[in-house]
Amino acid sequence: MTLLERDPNAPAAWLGELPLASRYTAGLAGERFLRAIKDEGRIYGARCDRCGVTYVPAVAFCERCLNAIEEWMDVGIRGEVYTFTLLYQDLDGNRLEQPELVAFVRLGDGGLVHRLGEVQAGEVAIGMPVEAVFRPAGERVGSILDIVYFRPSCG
Amino acid sequence: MNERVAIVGVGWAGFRPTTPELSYKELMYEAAVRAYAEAGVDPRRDVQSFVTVAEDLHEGTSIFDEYTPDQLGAALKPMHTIGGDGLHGLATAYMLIRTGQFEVVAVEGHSKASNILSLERVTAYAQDPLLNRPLGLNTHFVAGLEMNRYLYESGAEREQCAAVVVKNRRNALRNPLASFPGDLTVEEVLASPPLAWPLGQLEAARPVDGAVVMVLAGEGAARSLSDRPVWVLGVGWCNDSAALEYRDWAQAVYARQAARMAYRQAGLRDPQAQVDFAEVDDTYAYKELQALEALGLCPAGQAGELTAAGATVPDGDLPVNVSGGSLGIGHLLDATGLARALEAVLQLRGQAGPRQLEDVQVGLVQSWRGAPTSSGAVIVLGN
Amino acid sequence: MTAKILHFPGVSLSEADFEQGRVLFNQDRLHGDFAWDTGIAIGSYLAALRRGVILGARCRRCRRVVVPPRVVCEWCYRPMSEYVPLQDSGKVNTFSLCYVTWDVQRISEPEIPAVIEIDGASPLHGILHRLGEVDPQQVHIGMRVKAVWKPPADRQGAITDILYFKPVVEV
Amino acid sequence: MGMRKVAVIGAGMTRFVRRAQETGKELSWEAARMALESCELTLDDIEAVCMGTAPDAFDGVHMKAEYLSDGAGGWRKPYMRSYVGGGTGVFAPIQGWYHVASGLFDTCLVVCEEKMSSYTPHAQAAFLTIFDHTTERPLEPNLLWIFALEMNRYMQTYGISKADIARVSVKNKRNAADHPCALLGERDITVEDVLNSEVLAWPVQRLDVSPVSDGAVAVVLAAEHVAKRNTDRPVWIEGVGWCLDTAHWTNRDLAYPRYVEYAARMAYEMAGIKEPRKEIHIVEPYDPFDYKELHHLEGLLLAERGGAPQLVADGVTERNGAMPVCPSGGLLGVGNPIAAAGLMKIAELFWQLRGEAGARQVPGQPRRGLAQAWGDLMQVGSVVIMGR
Repeated sequence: MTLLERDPNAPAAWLGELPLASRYTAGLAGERFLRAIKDEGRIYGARCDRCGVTYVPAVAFCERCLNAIEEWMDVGIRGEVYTFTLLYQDLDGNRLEQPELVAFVRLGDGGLVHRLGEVQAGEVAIGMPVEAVFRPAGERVGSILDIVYFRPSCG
Repeated sequence: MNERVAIVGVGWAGFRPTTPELSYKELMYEAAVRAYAEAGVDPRRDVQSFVTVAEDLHEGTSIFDEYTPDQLGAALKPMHTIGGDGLHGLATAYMLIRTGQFEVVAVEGHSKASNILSLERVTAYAQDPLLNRPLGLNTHFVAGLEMNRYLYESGAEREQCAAVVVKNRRNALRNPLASFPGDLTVEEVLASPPLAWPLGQLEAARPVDGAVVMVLAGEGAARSLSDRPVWVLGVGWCNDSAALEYRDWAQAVYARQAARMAYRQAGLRDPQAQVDFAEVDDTYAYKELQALEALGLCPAGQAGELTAAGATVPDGDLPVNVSGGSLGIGHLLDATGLARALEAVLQLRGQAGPRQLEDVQVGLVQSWRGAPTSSGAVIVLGN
Repeated sequence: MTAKILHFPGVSLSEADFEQGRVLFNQDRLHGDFAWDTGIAIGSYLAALRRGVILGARCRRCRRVVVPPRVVCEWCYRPMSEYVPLQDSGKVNTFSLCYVTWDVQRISEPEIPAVIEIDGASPLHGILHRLGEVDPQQVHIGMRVKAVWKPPADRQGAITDILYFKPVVEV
Repeated sequence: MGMRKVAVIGAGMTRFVRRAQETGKELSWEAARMALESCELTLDDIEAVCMGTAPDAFDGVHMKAEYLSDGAGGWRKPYMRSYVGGGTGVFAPIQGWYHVASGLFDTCLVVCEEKMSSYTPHAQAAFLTIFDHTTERPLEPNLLWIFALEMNRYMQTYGISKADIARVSVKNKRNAADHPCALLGERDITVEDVLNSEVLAWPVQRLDVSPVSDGAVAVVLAAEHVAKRNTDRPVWIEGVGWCLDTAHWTNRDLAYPRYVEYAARMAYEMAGIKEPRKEIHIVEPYDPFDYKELHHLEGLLLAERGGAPQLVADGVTERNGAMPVCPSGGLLGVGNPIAAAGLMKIAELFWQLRGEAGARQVPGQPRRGLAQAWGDLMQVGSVVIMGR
């Protein structure tokens, strides 16, 4: 479609990058939510009474009505496997020798995406009760990784 | 105000795993020249507004909209970019024309996926930076979680998802724009290595390069520009919860809501009976089943069985992804919805060659923004 | 309404809040690696740079020579007619004396970015580059400059095959 | 049938700060909620949501509009993001306008957010990636380069001095002292302060530049019948215009923003404005750098080419002058969280035209205002005209 032609000596591609280095604040709700994990080993939810939804992780606002949420509650560290997967690829698209067992654990009307541990993939089922395993208190930094994984709980 | 809007020209370029001979601008140009020639318009004179759909991190350029105008003939004209799928772009053109301020609008979408060396890392940067990204997981995990819950709630089976792959890649055999045609069996698909169990490697669409341009016009202009305008009967788009933690894992709520909006405009009360064919999201095989249910094209929980029984093959009751879909054509990133709409336009005009469906009047097109999002768009097209 | 609103939201943090651990945060990096296809026009531009030539293109309809080359004219939308090798000299259209690098480091000797109208291209048609071998205080709009190239063996087919443009000493 | 009329009926904004604790979602929510409360609507009353936010690099999230959607009120609603670089903040309400003017929706919430502080070590470095990846980025350009190059060309072409330009910065930073959300309001700043500030990229000095900021702004748009039911004082969107010039910015004259003129002409025509200098009573042009305000007044046909500095020198553009320009304090004073800064100008016109701008109120009951933003590689003009 063009009148111009490509120079046969043209370099095929120009290599470069889009460099991004980011620092994310935990935010109004995240600050409190992650501090509770770090300092208390507790998982907090927040309830919008108008919409009747208990958000876990706790949030500053209700996405359904945009009202501010003031009512925070400890939802415990036990939930159930709502769905799970066995992931065979890493972030570069390479095949993982050891697949990762990842679940969405239901807590309140929300939950947490996290790894499962102390369990074989074949033993996991939707609905299975699990509990959060925390890092030792002194090693926690206020991150979602302060929870090492969820493991089967006896109920 | 223009009540009715039609697609009066379509053009494409690429549709291959790599397109090393063309820069992204030249790929866009090739698609645009085809579309303008087909519509019989000079973009400098006749096209009054332009829309591109693009995401910065797919381009490797911040505020990528900078680089959109020249190759589309849009310099010094009203042009803007939508951070969305090609169907969001079509919906935008539809709105622009309906205001009455514009008669002719062009929409462009493209993929240079082959130029993104770290596509999986880029995609992972769409995960929540505090809650999800620290886990360091390839974003396919979202599809694995979704598929597992979808199978659990709907009763669909892995074999039925594999049947989607078999169908779409067979359909691709009759589409020269498809990069991944194939004649596979359900057993072969099921035997492919797992990607995010229960999701298998062959159940995930692979990215390709390509560009699509469409020219839309209000009713008056459409009738003078085209003998076969394809009418936009309805558009809809929707976001479910942004957070993985609060969304519906089993159902494509965004597709259901978007379809309701589009059906209302199109006056479709019984889409199952009124839609002749559909081009829907099959980024992952299970998504096609999930979409058919969300779109009301089959009763909840029955998409799998119907697919396995052949209801969605080209000569079935409701042909789905006759083009080959993303599994057969390849996934065109932000241009994916436009690629599906392209098939619908060709089918409605009777220009789909060896895969032409008989007597089709209404086509449905639906698209998803991809993992980890829960958003998408729907457009209903008709003769 | 602003007159009635007493409290506006927005919590302002200081750098010390981060350094001293008063707020929680997460850091991340993206290595977005790309291999952008150079294609017809820019591929040919880069190949020409390797040969020590600045390449332009002509639009016959608009009677215009542009740089860098492109396959279509953005004003008349006709395909560009032909490539045109340009001079490696030109004049400064505009310039700056910049004391800050791209990653916001302060420097004492300024970088001198300039738009240089290339000889052989149409008026006002130039490229972005840097000036060198010049007293910053002597740089002015309209100044004649010429490209200083890397040695042929070091050229890669890149805009940086030109090290910078330097003033042409008028004789 | 004529075009559907669209009004602004509510507005809200966060403070513009250097580093916000809120996440981008939370900033969006704060602004959106305030906008809804200002017109006593709930999210249930909103039929569609538009998001304006500029490069993903700032917030550090790919497809960032998807991420921000819940904060903006997009939950299970038609929600779409547009961008035209720095022009986004005035484009997003245009996007909202066509949502409503199309007849598809009667109400639309428009939210603009930017959290620039997420980019480390400094948000300015993100601008490297707005340049062409092959022909320009290898030269390691920064954002200051293009502003400095354009400013120098503008000064040279019309013989404008640095002092002429510095007056804009002084005016806007003083105006911003009356804005409760401002980051850099300074009542006592002088032209000498600007001229003596650190040279960044000559001719650009520290106080010629607006500050990198975090913030969000939201407005509520409504169709005529909804607007009239909701309020006695809707502010109508009378005209919109936008224009994108060629990406080949080194192939055109940088002394004059033709793309702004084209966008303005589109908006004037729609608004039926024949003599903009008489018919526009308040102007909120884009002022990320002080010379840009002058440049834009000329492109908007509100000053002769090269003539804007004289208007400033004569006091015409003061808050109590004949044509107040940036009574809000602009980006130079209030702050520049890119997209949010543009929508701040729309919010300012809304408050000014309703007589609700408090200490910033322009005297004389202004009837009509114009907001404009600019962006990309000195390439985009977006214009909205609003009137009572």
